[in-house]
Amino acid sequence: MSKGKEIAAVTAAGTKSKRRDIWRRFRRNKGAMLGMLILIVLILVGATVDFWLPEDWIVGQNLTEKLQHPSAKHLFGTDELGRDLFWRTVYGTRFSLAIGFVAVIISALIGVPLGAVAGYYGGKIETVIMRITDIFSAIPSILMAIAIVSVLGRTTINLMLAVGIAAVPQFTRVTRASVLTVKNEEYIEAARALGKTDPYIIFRHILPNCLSPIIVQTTLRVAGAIISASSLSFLGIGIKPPTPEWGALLTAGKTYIMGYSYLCLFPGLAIMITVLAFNMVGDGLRDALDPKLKN
Amino acid sequence: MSEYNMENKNPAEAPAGTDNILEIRDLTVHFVTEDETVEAVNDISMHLKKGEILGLVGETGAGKTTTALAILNLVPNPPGVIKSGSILVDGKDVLKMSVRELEQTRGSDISMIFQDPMTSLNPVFTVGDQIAESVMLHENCTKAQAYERAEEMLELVGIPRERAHEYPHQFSGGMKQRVVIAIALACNPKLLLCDEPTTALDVTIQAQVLDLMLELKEKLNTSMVFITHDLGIIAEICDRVAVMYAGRIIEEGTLEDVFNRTKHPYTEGLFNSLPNIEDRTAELKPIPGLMPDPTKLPKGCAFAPRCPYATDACIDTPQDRHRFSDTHFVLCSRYKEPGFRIQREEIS
Amino acid sequence: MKKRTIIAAALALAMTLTACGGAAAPAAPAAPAAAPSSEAAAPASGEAAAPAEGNYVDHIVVAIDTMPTNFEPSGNDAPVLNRLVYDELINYDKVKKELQPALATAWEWVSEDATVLHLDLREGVTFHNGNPFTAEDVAYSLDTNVNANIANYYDHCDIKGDYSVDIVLKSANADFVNLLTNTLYAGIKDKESCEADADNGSAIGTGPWKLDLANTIPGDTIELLVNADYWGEVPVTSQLTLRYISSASSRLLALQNKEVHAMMAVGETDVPAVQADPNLEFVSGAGVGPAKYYYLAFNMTNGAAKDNLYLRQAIARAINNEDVILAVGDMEAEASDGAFWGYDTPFRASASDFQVDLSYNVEEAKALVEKAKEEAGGTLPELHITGNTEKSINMNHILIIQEACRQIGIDVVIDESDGAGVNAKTKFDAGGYDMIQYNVPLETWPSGVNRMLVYSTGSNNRALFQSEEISAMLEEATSTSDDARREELYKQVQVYVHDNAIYVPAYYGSRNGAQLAGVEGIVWSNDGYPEFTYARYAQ
Amino acid sequence: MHRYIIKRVLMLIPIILGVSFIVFFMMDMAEGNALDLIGLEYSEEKLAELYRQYGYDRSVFYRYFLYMKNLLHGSLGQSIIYKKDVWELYMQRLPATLKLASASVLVAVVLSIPLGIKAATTHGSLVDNTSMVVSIVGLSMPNYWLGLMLAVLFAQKLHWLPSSGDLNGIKSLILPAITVGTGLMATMTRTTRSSMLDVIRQDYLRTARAKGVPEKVVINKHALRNALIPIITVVGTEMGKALGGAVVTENVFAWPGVGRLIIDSVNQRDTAVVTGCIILTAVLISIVQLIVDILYAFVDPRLRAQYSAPRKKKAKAAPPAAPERRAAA
Repeated sequence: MSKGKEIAAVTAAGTKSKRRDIWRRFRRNKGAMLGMLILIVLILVGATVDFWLPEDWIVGQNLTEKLQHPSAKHLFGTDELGRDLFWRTVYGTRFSLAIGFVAVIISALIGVPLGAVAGYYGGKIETVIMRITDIFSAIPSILMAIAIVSVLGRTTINLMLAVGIAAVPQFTRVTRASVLTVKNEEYIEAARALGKTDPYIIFRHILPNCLSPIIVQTTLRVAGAIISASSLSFLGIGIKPPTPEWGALLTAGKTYIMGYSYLCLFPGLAIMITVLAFNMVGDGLRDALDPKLKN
Repeated sequence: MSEYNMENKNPAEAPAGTDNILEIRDLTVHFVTEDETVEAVNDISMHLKKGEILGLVGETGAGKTTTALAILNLVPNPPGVIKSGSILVDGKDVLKMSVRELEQTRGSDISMIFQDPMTSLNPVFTVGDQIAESVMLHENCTKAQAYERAEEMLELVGIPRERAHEYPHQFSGGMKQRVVIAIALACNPKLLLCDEPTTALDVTIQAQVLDLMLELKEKLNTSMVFITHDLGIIAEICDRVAVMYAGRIIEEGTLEDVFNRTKHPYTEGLFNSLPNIEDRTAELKPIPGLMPDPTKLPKGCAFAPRCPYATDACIDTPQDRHRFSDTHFVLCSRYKEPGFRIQREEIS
Repeated sequence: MKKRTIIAAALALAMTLTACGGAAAPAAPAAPAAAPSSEAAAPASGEAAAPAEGNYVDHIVVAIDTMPTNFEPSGNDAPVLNRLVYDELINYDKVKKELQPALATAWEWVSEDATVLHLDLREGVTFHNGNPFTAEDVAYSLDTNVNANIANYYDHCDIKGDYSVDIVLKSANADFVNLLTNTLYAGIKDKESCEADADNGSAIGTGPWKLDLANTIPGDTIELLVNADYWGEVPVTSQLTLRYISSASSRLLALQNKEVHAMMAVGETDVPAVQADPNLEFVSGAGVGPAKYYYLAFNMTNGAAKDNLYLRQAIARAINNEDVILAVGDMEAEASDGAFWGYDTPFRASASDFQVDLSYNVEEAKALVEKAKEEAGGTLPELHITGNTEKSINMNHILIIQEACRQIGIDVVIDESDGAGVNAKTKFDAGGYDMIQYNVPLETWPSGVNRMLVYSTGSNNRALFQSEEISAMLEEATSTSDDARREELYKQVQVYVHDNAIYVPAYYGSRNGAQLAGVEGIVWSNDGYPEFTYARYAQ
Repeated sequence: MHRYIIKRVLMLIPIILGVSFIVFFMMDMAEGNALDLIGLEYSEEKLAELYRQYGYDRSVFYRYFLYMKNLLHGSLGQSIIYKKDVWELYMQRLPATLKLASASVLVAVVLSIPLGIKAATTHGSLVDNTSMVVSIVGLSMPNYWLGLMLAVLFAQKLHWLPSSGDLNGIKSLILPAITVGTGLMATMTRTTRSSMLDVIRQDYLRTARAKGVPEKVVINKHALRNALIPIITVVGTEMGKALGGAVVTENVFAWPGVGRLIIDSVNQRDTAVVTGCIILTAVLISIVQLIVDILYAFVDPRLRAQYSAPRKKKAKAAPPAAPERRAAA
């Protein structure tokens, strides 16, 4: 929210109506609104699930009820240790969302300043930063993440780091590109003429004005991060059991896919719906923030 | 199809003469989107004789370009919808043509020169190809012949023929507009629609391009609709003038009619807002206010809110057409009152 | 259950017999017959069998669960492949549980103790490249053998003639004859080709199948062509493909879809589906060959429970082995009775030998936890457990351990790892965990893997257990030829390991496979290394 | 143009150096090493000898030095696990990866570009909306999950297609190609559509129509040619990604490609294989990128002009980035 205030400070009058405009355009996009609704529900569930879901429902094993197909008692069926897949999937929301958000925050925190500096200063600094970015993006991101997790060990936070770091180049590129478009605007010249320091100009004037692509990128990247994290889990490099992260659920279910494909179906659907929601919101945001792009 | 039409239509006004290259009757074009309708062109009628140049004047958004596009039946749809009317070009209604006929008519019978030469040319094809394409489409000839013709056209508009192999980005703005003109004239069109062809150009280039167009028009005996908001250009080249405001033609007449015997308050406003070279101390008198929102046009005169002569009735009731001569009419209800005059003096 | 599968295996064997027209012995030629005659018999039987039995498909494809990466018989971790390409000196028949002559036709200890072993070698055997097999190749193969089980004992060979050799050991090992049978590391390779081609020379063996290196993709697909000059019975199938498919469900999918003719290791929960499918045949290896033993071990070098005997015992008593078996879904698994020893390995201790009762009892476990708390001075530490969690069977075992510990109030954190990670932790970084879940294929002779579990420098010593006393006992047990003394020593070690809850064994796993109905000749075994040599499929 | 290509090839050098450095050190920091893994049952003397041979008795810098020395001599080193030259290993896996990559890109291009064009030209129609919904769903599906579900349906239930491996020619290719292709198709449809939507509003199309150019030609010649740059960018990027080995898909379908080799080698800590394969992948991706850049020049004369003027700022030569993106997986 404070960033929002900064925009207001910089982009003279009419910001409020501009924001209302954005909201109006966003609201008109049915897909985006649906996505947002799903996200709100998911975030609410993810944020509160710790308080109302008894631990026993999630990790409590009941071997007499193992591998039961979906029924009224167990909506999504039970897994090989007799744990209810529905509640595990619900609880998994927390981890999957957290991984998505934290990973993206990590990549934004590293990538955006790097991109801003590269775009603002240009010259040698830019060359160095962009070459390093090139090198990092020459390594396929999933392999990058695998390597990072192998090095740092398999903890949730390392998984977030791995997924986050692998996505840094994208943020650097996007930020640099949009900084390049605003850096020669007159109000930047004016700020420079007023003797403002470079960091001040970058953070107060430039970044707030290229937020749109970064916000869009962030939303879409969360979706990407959730998929990446679950792919890592799928390859066996994911999160610590018995944590019911969706990718981990899916991986566990993969073993039983022949006879019990529901074990794969539901966590997969959960991932898909969440990612879909993020993608729809991302698309909606892009169209709303940058109406040129639509029609 | 408003009430006004029924009452005020004057069938004699646009005689279906054979010497009319263009005849527009009751044309209405709206842009319809989900939550609003832009009334871009509202029930206009006009005609153009062979060899004539009609100037179409008005502010941005008055509906000039839409009218021109409608003549080509090129109003983007959606959102554009031609609600009613007919457009006869050389006796054939373009609005009723099949796709095939339309494609044959466009570029050969009717051509158009667009406002911004910078964006009117396809950046990925050579200018020669772009001119030749038009020739290929409308004339029965080989590729080589078409290209030859394209080179000739380039020379005609004053560009060395060798440059036919170059791409648009290698040309300056004025040169590009010459290319656009070459494309438009490549197949000797009967009717040329010029949509502010010089607006985007430097003043010196403007003059060159205008001269070129006039010269070519003479050479090829083309009729022209010349859209501009520059009254100076109108005075220089046009035979007749139509003034548009909010999608309606509010005054139409010969050049003398409109310039020297101005009748409509809006036209008067346009002249008043020009600087006067003879009297540099004279104050510029811009028209107060802005064009009305085209999605919410009033029932009556759209100009009334800005009009110094307007009465309450002007706002509520549709305008009346008032005819001063065979060639000159205005759309203004105040002329119903005998003795109503606007301030601008007649220059004889 | 076990009985039934043995019968099945016997049946399979009988079928093999009929297939080769009774001319030669089943899995490997048993008769230490004179070389020329055997050479004459083998091709003859092959030719006689094929037309008689008629229509077997030329090409068999098998889905395997371990990745064959390289072609060095002593260092590639791929017994499945080795069994096809190489011959051992002596063959161990898993089904009959007896030693049979292979490249060596006869063997005997020629020294007082078990330090010099004399071998008579089979004559007339050629390698896939046509080179003759001689004592030079035996010496070379043993000299270059990288496996600790051989290299730690083997000193050198005294070549007595082309087909006669004495193997001299550094220290006595009564089990050495058994070690020479191991398909994991005792294959014989061609000296000449190895010296000529450092990369692929060791891909040349004397076995019934030749590697088709041109079409082989290491780590994915191994292509084999039948060795028509094989000294034993020549398989009727002419081409064999091993495909590495890591996930059990994908292997089954490939089998159901008839992309492969047989698969190793059916996923635990897929067993009923396979059994119900009329097109498929479920085959268990139970009873054939040594079983894998699944266990929990405490880190005795630097783990949090190393000094707290009660804590270890409490955890041991909290785990219900039946639960573990249920959770991993291994239907033919056999729960452990506490002894850490192969179930068909001699010198096995039994429940009556143990001094302490560590059987499943939650109440007792809770009482032990209280004692453990006292010992620890109030609170118990959080315990970290690791293991190769990439395999769900391990993961589920770990989850049961975690849950069992939770029941008695001990928090357990799972540190996921993979094969490489676990190896690094146990062998080279010494620890970084308090508990480890793992498994070990316990052999039928005691001086191999069994000993490595508690021997101080043993490769399988995941408990990182260091005791000079125990190591000395093991050394003595290995070198002595006195069986009574061996039994006494080995039992003492087992009792010590059990009573101190160093290793908490859970169950002997069963290994299985599945094949299309009509596939014959595969010897399925419990060590996870079925023999595909004579696999065939009637059209 | 030649100078440009030479410059691009030279730019590979820092990338190779950087990639090798990062990957090598990362692999080294991972728990365990390949020798420990294969050497579990090895005798201590043999293991010590191997440690010496591969430089594991010395620091990682020494090993990196050895590796780079080999690299300078044109060798990518020797795999510890496979006991084989890395180049040879890579070349054994490359055909499968190439096959999968080109099949999926081809399928995606053939289907998605016409669909994207149709969606853009009938903006707001049923076709447009449906294609957008389908492609956003396609974009949101984790592809390993899609692969699993396809395998269950087409191999297990229907027995139509093989579920794994690359032994049955074109049939083996279908499921993996669909799995990889679905995501690509979604991305490409969206890119084509939005790029066409941008172009479709351009004045020069109006010029073309005013010339009497038939609508089909206007779209397929005048508009498409201008919309191609972002489409080519995406095709290039996705082709590059696919060449790096569709790691996850290759795993699901036991496809003998480079991606699976790399991931297996990561698990086995086979540093030389991982480093070598990633270097080769980076080189391959750079080559694809170069081809894409050269294609730009063919498609757009404005960019052609920039390539031939090597002194111009590089930033300008960088073509407009594709507006679409995909999840990293």
